[in-house]
Amino acid sequence: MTAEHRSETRAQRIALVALFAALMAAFGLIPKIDLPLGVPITAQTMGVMLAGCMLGAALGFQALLLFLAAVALGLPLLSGGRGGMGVFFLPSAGYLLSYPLAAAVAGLVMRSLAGKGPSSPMRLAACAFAASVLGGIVVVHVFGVLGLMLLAKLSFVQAAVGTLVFVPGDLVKCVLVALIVHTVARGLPDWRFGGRRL
Amino acid sequence: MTLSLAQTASTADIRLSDVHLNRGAQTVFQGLSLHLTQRRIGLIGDNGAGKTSLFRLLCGLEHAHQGSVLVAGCDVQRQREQLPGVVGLMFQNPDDQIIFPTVEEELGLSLQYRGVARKAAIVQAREFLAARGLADWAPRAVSGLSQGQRQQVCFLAMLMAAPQVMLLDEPFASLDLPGQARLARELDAAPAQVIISTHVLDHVRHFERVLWLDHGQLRGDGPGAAVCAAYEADVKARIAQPLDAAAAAQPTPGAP
Amino acid sequence: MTLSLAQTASTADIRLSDVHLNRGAQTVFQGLSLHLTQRRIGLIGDNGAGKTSLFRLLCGLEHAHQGSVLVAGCDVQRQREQLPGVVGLMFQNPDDQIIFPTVEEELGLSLQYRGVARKAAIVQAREFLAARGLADWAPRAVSGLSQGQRQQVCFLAMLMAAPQVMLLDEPFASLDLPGQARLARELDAAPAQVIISTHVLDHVRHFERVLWLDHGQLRGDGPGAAVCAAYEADVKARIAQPLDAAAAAQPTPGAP
Amino acid sequence: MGTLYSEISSWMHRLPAGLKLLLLALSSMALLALSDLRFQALAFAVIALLYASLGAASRPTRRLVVVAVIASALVGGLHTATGQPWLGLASGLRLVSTTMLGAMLTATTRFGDLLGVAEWLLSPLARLGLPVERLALQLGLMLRFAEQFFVQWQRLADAYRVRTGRAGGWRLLAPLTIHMLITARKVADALSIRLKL
Ligand SMILES: Nc1ncnc2c1ncn2[C@@H]1O[C@H](COP(=O)(O)OP(=O)(O)OP(=O)(O)O)[C@@H](O)[C@H]1O
Ligand SMILES: Nc1ncnc2c1ncn2[C@@H]1O[C@H](COP(=O)(O)OP(=O)(O)OP(=O)(O)O)[C@@H](O)[C@H]1O
Ligand SMILES: O=C(O)CCCC[C@@H]1SC[C@@H]2NC(=O)N[C@@H]21
Ligand SMILES: [Mg+2]
Ligand SMILES: [Mg+2]
Repeated sequence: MTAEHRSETRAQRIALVALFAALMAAFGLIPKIDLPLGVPITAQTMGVMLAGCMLGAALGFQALLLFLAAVALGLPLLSGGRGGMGVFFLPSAGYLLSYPLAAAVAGLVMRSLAGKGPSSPMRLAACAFAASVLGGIVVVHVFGVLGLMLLAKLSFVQAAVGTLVFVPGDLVKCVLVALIVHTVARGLPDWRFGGRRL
Repeated sequence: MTLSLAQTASTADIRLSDVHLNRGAQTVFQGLSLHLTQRRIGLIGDNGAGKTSLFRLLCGLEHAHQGSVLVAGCDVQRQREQLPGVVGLMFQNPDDQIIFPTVEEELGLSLQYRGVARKAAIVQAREFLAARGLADWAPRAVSGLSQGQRQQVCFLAMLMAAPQVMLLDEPFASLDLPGQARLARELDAAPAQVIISTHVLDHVRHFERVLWLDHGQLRGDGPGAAVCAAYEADVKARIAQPLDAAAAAQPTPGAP
Repeated sequence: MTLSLAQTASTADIRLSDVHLNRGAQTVFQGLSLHLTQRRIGLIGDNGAGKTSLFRLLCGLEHAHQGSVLVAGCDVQRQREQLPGVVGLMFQNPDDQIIFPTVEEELGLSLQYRGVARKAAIVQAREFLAARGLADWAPRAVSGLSQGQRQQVCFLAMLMAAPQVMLLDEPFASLDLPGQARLARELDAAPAQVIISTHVLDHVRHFERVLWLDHGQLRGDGPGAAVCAAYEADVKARIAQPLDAAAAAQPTPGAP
Repeated sequence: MGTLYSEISSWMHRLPAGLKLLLLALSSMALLALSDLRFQALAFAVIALLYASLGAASRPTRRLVVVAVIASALVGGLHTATGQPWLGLASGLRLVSTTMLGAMLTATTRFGDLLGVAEWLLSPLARLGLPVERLALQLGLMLRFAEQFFVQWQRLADAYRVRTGRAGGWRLLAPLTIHMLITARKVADALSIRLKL
C-alpha cells in the first residue's frame, strides 16, 4: 500500500469516531420540534448522514454506537437534551436504534458511488446526497415504522403515513449534507469520503 | 495592483485610560493608561505580560471592565461595526485567525467590511497575490500550507484590509529570513500606524517608541534602543541566577 | 525531582534512505537520505522547505511512500507502538499538541506510555513543575495561558516523557528571552539526541551539525557555523533583489 | 484543543467527577419523566440557581447557555404558532435545563477525572476482552470534542467579527466543519505520538 492508500491509524480511528459522536451531541443542542405522533423532528439525523458520508461504514457505525451508548448511560445528548435508557422505549425508539446501521449504509453507498481516484467536489456532493437518502432516510424510516408498529401499536398503514411527514424535512437535511461535503471536498482535498481510496 | 495602501487615512491616536482587565482567574491590567501617537511602536515583555491581551483590547475582542479604549477616535467597545477599517489584527496563532479553507477566500474576507461582493473580493485577492509573485497560492487549501506560510497568509489578509492601525502579534515568529525581511519592508511602506509585539528585539530596536510590559504594567516606555537595552539588562540579571534560585525568586505566573 | 533524565538510553542513530514523501498535492521529499549520529543537530531552511515534514516522518506521523526511516534502531513505519519513549516531538503550534484542559494532566499524559497510573502521573507532574519553580501552574487551565506559556508546557511535556530522541519544531518561536535561555540550558543538560528546527540561526550556529533544507533537498550539511553562514549569504542575495524581481525569480510555492 | 473548563474554583470543582456524572444522568432522566409543567419550571429554577452559584466559574460556558435559550425561544415560538404553546415551553425548559447541567459538568470537571470514571464504568467489559482503556478514552474524547465544537465556533466568530465588524452566523458553519475535521487529525497525531495505543 502506498502512502495515499493507507487506511487510518488506530489513533485516527479513535479521534474520528469520537468527533462524529460529538457532532451528534452538538446537533442535540438544536431543539427538536415535537409532533403529535410522539416522534419529533430533529437535526440529529443529519449527524447520522454526515457520519456515514464522511467516515464510511465501519467508523460511521462505531460513531453512532458510541453516541447511543453515551445516551444509554444517561448523558443528556439526545435531541432536546434527553438521555437515559427510557428513550429506547419511546415510540421513536425504532428510529433511534437504526442510527448506526443507517450510517453504515450511507457509508457503503458513498464509498461505492464515489469510487477511487480524484473526484470533483460537485460529484462527491451528488454521491453524498444519494447516500444520505438511502442511509439517512430509507433505512431510518424502515426501522422507524417497525418501531411505531411494535411500540406505539400502530398499524402498518398508520405508521407509514405518519412517517411520511418527515420526508420533506429529511430531504432538506440531505441537501445540507451535500453542501457540507462539497465544502469539505474543496477545503480538505485529501479527505477520504466514505472511507474511499484516493 | 489595484489596492493602494495610501487610501488609509492616518490619524495615529490610541488612548487607553485607566483600563482594568481580567481574563479567567488572571488580573491582566490594573489601571493601564497609554497614549500612542507614534507611527511605529514596539511591544516587548515576558510571556504572559499582557501583549496579546492589549491587542485584543484594542480591537474590541476583550472588554475592559473599567476604563476606556479609543482607537483613532473610535470607542472600541461601543462602535464595533466600524472597527474593521480602523484596526486590523494579525493574530499570534495563525489558526486563530484563518477562517476559510482556501487562501483566496481568506484574503477576500478582508474586503467585505467595505461592502465588496464576495466574487469581486476573490478576484482582487488573486491580483493582490499575483502582484507579490504568489499567484499559485490563490486556490491552495490553507490546511496544506506550512505554519510559516499560514502566517504569511495572515499578514497578507491584514495588509489587504488596509486598516488605519495595524496590530501585529509576534508576526515574525514563524517566518523564514526572507519572509521577515519582506514583512519588515512592507511594514515600512505601509502608511498605517503599526504596533508590533515581538521577542526578537532587533525588529523594534530602531523604533521611535517601544513599550515594555511586565505583569500588565508599563515598566519601560521610550525610544526603542533605550527600552530594549533596559529589558535585556533585566533579563540578563535574571538568567544569571542558577535555575532554581531564579525560579524561586519569580513565583509569579507570568515569569516561569 | 524523581524523574531522572539519565534513564534514557542513548543510541543516537537516525537513518533515512531514499525517502519519497508527498503531502496533499505537494511533493515534499524526492529521495532524501540522511544518517544522523550527532547529539545536537540543527535544521534550517525557508518556509515550506520540509522541516516539519521531516519531523513528522521521524515520529511516524507521515509515511514515506518509498524508502525507509529508522530511528534508534526502530522502523518508524512498522513499529509505531514502540515509538513513544523513543522519539518525542514538540509541535510547532502548541495548540496541536495539547489535549488535556489542565497543565498537570497534560504533563501526566507523558508518563502513560510507560504504564504509570493517571493519579501517580499527576503527582509526578506536580513535582516536576515544582522543581522548576512552576508549582502554581499545575492546576491551571491550559486555555488560560498565553501562547508562550503554552509552548513551555509543550516543552515540559516532552521533557517529562524523556524520549531518546527529542524533535523540537521551532521551540523558541513564542518564548520570551528568559524562557529561551532556560530552554537552551535544559536542552544542553538532556542526554537525548536533539534535533531543533529554527529560523533564529543563533540558536544552532554552535551545533556540530546543521542541515539546510531547500524545497525538500539537502542544500547544506555540516558544522553549524559554516551552514548558517551559507544560508545567510543565500538569503542576503535573494532579498537584495527588488520585491517584484525576487518574486518573479522564485515562482515556487516555498518562497513567497 | 481548547476547553470550557474554568480554573476559577467553585464548590462543584471539589465534588468527585463520578458523583457529578451520576447526578447529571439522574437529573436528566428525572427531567424527562416530569410531565407536569409546574414541576418542570421548578426544576428549571433550581438548576438555574445552582448554575448561578458557580459565580465566575460559569463564565466560559455562558455563551453556550445563551445559545440554548435563543434556540429554545425560536422553537417555542414555532410551537405557539401551531397552537401548542405549553409543549413548546416544556421542551424549551428541558433543553435549557440540561444544557446548564452539562455546562456545569464541563466547567468544573477535569478530563482525567472523567476518564477515570469512564474506565471504572466500563471495567466489567474487560472480562469480555474489550480494551476498556481505549473505549474510555473514546468516550472521554467525545465529550472533549463536543466542547471543542463550541470553543472553535467562538474562535471563528471572534476572528470574523474583528475582520468584518459583523457576526458570522451561518457563514461559519462550513469553516467550523473543516476546522473540526482538522482538529480531529491533530488530536490523533498528538495521541499517537504520546500513547502506545
Ligand atoms: N498538512 C499538509 N497537507 C499537505 N501539504 C502540506 C501540509 N503541511 C505542509 N504541507 C506542504 O509540505 C511542504 C513542506 O511543509 P513543511 O510544513 O514541512 O515546511 P516547513 O519547513 O516546516 O516550513 P515552516 O518554516 O513554514 O514551518 C510545503 O510545501 C507545504 O505546502
Ligand atoms: N484565553 C485566556 N483566558 C484566560 N486568561 C488568559 C487567556 N490568555 C491569556 N491569559 C492570561 O492573561 C495574561 C496575559 O496573557 P497574554 O496572552 O496577553 O500574554 P502575552 O504577553 O501575549 O504572552 P506571550 O508572549 O506568551 O504571547 C497571562 O497571565 C495569561 O495567563
Ligand atoms: O430523538 C429521538 O428520540 C429520535 C427521533 C427520531 C426522529 C425521526 S428520525 C427520521 C425522522 N426525521 C426527523 O426529523 N425525525 C424523524
Ligand atoms: Mg501573546
Ligand atoms: Mg514547520
